[in-house]
Amino acid sequence: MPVTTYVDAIREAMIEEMRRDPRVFLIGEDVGSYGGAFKTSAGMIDEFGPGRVIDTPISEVAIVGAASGAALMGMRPIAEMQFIDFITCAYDMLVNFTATSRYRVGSSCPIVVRGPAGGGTHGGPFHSLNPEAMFMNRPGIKIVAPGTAYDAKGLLKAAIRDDDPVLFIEHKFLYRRIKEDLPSEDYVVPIGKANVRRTGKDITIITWGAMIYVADDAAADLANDGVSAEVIDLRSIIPFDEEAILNSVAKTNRVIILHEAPLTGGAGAEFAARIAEKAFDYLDAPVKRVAALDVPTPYSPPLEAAALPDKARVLAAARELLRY
Amino acid sequence: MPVTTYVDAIREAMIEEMRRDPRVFLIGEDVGSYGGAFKTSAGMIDEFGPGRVIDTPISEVAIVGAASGAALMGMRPIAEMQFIDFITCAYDMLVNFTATSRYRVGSSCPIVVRGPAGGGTHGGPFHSLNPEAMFMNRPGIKIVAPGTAYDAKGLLKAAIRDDDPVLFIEHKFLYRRIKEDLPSEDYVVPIGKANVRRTGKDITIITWGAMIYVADDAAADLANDGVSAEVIDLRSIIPFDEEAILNSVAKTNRVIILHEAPLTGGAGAEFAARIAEKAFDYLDAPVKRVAALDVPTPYSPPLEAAALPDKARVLAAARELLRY
Amino acid sequence: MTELSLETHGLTRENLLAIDYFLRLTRTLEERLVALFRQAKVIGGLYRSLGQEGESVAAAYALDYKQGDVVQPLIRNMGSILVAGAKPSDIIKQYMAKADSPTRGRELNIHFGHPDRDGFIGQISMLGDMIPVMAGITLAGRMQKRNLVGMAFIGDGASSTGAFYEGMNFATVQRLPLVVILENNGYAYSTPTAKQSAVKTLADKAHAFGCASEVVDGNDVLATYAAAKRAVDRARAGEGVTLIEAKTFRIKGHAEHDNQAYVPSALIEEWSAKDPVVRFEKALVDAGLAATSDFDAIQARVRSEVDTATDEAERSPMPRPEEAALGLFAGDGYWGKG
Amino acid sequence: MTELSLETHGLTRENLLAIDYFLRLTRTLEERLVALFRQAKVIGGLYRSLGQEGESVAAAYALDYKQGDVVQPLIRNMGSILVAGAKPSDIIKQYMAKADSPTRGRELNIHFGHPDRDGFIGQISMLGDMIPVMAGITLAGRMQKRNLVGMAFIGDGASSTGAFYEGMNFATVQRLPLVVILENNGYAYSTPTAKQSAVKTLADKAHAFGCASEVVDGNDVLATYAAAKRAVDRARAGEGVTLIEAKTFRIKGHAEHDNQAYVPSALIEEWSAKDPVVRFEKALVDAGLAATSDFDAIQARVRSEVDTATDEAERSPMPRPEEAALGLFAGDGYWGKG
Ligand SMILES: Cc1ncc(C[n+]2csc(CCOP(=O)(O)OP(=O)(O)O)c2C)c(N)n1
Ligand SMILES: Cc1ncc(C[n+]2csc(CCOP(=O)(O)OP(=O)(O)O)c2C)c(N)n1
Ligand SMILES: [Mg+2]
Ligand SMILES: [Mg+2]
Repeated sequence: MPVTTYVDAIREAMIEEMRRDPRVFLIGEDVGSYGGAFKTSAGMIDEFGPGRVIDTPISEVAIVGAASGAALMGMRPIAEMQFIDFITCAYDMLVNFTATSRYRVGSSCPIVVRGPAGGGTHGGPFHSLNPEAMFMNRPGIKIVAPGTAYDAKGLLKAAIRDDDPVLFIEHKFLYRRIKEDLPSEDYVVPIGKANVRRTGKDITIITWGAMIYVADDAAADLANDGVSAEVIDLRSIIPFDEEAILNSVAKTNRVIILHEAPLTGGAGAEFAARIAEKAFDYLDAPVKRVAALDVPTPYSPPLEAAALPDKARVLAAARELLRY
Repeated sequence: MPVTTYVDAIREAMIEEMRRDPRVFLIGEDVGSYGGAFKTSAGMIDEFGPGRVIDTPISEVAIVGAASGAALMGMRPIAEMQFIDFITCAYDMLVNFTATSRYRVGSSCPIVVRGPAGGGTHGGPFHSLNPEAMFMNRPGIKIVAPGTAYDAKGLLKAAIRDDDPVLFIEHKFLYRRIKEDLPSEDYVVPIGKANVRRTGKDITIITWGAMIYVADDAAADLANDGVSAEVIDLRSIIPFDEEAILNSVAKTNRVIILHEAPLTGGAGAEFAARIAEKAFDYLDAPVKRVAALDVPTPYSPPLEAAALPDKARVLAAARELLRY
Repeated sequence: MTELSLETHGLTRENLLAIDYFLRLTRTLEERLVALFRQAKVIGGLYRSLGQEGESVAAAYALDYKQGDVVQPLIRNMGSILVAGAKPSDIIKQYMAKADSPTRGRELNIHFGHPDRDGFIGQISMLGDMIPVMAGITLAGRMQKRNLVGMAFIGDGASSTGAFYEGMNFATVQRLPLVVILENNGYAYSTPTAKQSAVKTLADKAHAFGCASEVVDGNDVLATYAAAKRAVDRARAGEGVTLIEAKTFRIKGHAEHDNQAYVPSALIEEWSAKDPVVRFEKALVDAGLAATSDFDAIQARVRSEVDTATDEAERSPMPRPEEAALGLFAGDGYWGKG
Repeated sequence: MTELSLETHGLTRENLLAIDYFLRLTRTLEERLVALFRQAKVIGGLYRSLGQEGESVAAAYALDYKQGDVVQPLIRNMGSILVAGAKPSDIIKQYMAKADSPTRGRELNIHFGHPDRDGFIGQISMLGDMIPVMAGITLAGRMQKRNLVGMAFIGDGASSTGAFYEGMNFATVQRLPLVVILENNGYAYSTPTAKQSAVKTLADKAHAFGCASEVVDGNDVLATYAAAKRAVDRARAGEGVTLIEAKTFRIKGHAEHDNQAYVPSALIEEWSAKDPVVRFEKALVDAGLAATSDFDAIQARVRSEVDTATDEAERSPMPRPEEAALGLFAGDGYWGKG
């Protein structure tokens, strides 16, 4: 089993799916001979040619729109955003056309939109976005956000094979920092299933994306204090694994939701609201969210670090809940 | 005191502000001699001329972008979306450029984006949007959603005078259905302040926009059953009146959040999450949300009615909480 | 106005009468919808194509639906999807929001159709968005080696959108088999074309992409057909995108509720005199290709078809409320497989 | 390549040496930033304008900042904001993300500047978006009767965006005083212009708007100045928008991390030989308008200014973490009043 980085896991998923299924193709800016701004598609044009690895003009509406049109015709397009921030430029197309196609007119529109997201790389306000919440209230698009190489590969395959549109959120901070032994055989990670990274009984930390490592670290610290924390990697945001969330809260009775996007209106609000409704009787303490400040991600490292959530804030929240 | 419709309240607010302040102008599609698709700006071009009531091409990015550029230069633009659904086409401009201008570079960018929102008029998937949640996780834009003619006028004036960008969500179902006696003198309704429409002690219904009338009706029915419901019209979504919410929950110990947008990822999730964190000790029952189904708004009246929340669902939720 | 050409561009008498049938079907069906609208049986708005039926029908007639060609109408191009095979009963059911309408009551008017199964695809309301989508449809056709051609309609107003621009640019640079009919009908809602764009001729927008272009009298059925056919042939031959500006006029307001007080009545009179159906039929008669009795027979057929369709639609039930929650994702099987 | 014109378009010797100063300042400052980047003192990416300094400086020199004119650079137009009055120390502080940089560490590189206070406005990353914003800035100028002119830079790649199109169309139909410099430097990241657009000449995009247009050799400083000046004069006279395509070349990769293996080295050699600074100075010398010693003096001044600016920037503190929460809305007063 070779050691695979998170970014290569994504590349391998695309390559294997394109080999398996002639309907799959990649479309985006600089994805061809350049192999993508992060080299996610390095070498793919050599194997599949410019007809299936399509370099486009700087036109996100055209990328998402053309992918959607092709999907209606039975293709399985993967549309790359050079940074996921630029999906805002095709927001209309994705939420209005693509996401509603099945519900409105019964037409399956299975595209995958993927691209580098997240902060911690001093990318500044326009290269650090965590986009999930922007799409949660516009029904019809699934949203996944893997934190491991294993999940990145398995979820991307699941997304490509899914009959509905999927927003695949890659965390660029993890691209080359995460390396794992991956199975050599084909596998998928089902969309909508959480992964319990660490079992515990005193408190639950629900998170996803790059924050799973912050949760791990916090859980390790808590363990040193004799507190047993459960860490749930949600992996899928829409649909999300409500059962896994509620089961864990029923067990630990205390819960922190941790995400990298700003607090207000973040995806964590939905999970907190579900818990407050459906696990009310199990709660021994308030539902806590740890998230970024309600600001665009600032560029300067001390500001960025202050804006994004970190272990210290998770620990502080945990201790508050445990004292409760 | 003349009786004023909700739509005329909006028109009057614009006219009075344009008389008061030469920096204020209106820009949008068909706002000029046609007076707007809903006649919201009827007659304004006659008073202010085409230099201050500007008809544009069908170009939402240009409308929001030009308004933003003018705002940076000290103007106070009001940008009309013919339907608020079309703000999705300028989503990038609004969340990336306009909303972040102050935080990123210290430049005040005070535009008002306004337009008809909401369902109940058989407008189908693209003319029924409740857009608030789409913007809540992208910091820098205030969001208001008046449900009365008084608030429509007072909040629009406050929005125009505000030094930051404001998304002003008008409910088109109310345009001509709501008529009120309005004060003849100038007034503003402060952004960020809720209005307690009805005081009660057994249960709180938090809502806004057209749903305030559904809440009123439900509260009246509950009163017949001897239940005293408090109805809070939030009016402002960002910033929102957390104090009013928490005070009410502290008093009633039971809370329903009612909104017209789909449930998942809706603005109600944020309010539920705040309550679950900050009013935990006061809650005698789960936090309930009543909202639209997680689907695009369907066109056919029976489907639309089933998708949108109504009094029956509010009452069912209330009774469930009261039995708790 | 030049006289209608008698050159029929390879169309047989049968073809010409078929075109006349679609023209009359369009007009009659719209008139029926107006009647239903006045009876409050049409839910939502009604948008007429009176005076523009010519270009909708003629352009769409240049496609080969057996070959898999796809037409994408806007609101005023009902005629084009009738040519592609849409059933009048389906259209009425859509307007009436019935349970057995193609979209089962979820979508309005002619927002329906699957490009592969039906040969046409309904628009979404966000103007301009269908151009990139049609680029993708034709891209898929090429990948699938189906040699199909796509035709998209777009209004003078909608041609101001960024989506139109991005889609045209992408399609042109990819040499996709796409024909775009830019309908210049003088107005976008209340906004005259001169406030929409400072170009003299909207066809000049083609220069921004480097695609082929043509200007045609959209009220001249045969000229419009010929221009569309040339463009379709070019597209099918791998020569890429053509932008055709069809000059026409919106005789009715933006929608039934709009009395179009902003349109000078002289303009309406001028263009009413150029009615494309009247002109087309006169040309056929003058050329000895058809007689009034042919049109009477067509009209009788059209009326009876529209009557039957109306009856069917009126009898259809409204959707059951329980269905509102279904069919968002594939998982619940609401739309069947695929 | 034609020889540089000796016609100086009304520029005095003083003006010409000022232009040379800005050219050398741009290049030297960028070289300093490369050094700081290698020392890991620049946070984030570094994007060079080597070989393109000519058009940035010359075009921006055609504006009148006292009149309130506003220039809007993209990443490769640092030269333009230096002309408008940006301080080298501010630029270095921006790159180093310092507390006393103009954006107090919130924004990167040349994303700063207030159109009214500074005469320039930094872009946001979403390409194309600044064109509608500049339309609004010039619209406000007109409303305020200030007779100011706006100048926006846009890349060949960015000219594929819908935002560019909507902004240009709106500005043209409104006859706004806007000059747009479309820098065709051969590539958008790795994508050559031919994959970006099928037009022969990007200036042809003007035909989609009906605005004036011109093509200029962007490596010819005086020709670029002249074209820009003509456009600025037209704009100031109320004659509306001009789109100027400046043909140039990106000598370095997209950013420091890009070795641009995709660019044929012959192209780099060809264009390196057309270095705009070398050509400009040679022309001045040939015309007897300046001597090498003038340039040496300018270079000495530039170096010392860049040294001083670097020292100042290096001494500046990083922002305090507590500030991250501040300044989103006016209410907290973080940015002072207004
Ligand atoms: C992006 C977008 N903005 C605004 C609208 C509202 N709208 C619907 S139709 C219309 C006018 C369309 O004019 P045109 O494209 O010329 O088509 P016509 O109605 O003349 O056939 C407008 C502004 C819309 N549908 N989409
Ligand atoms: C809307 C958008 N999409 C993608 C990007 C990512 N991106 C940054 S620079 C660049 C290439 C720009 O090329 P061009 O406009 O020609 O400018 P140049 O770099 O050549 O100066 C791309 C694709 C972006 N910034 N904005
Ligand atoms: Mg029109
Ligand atoms: Mg370039």
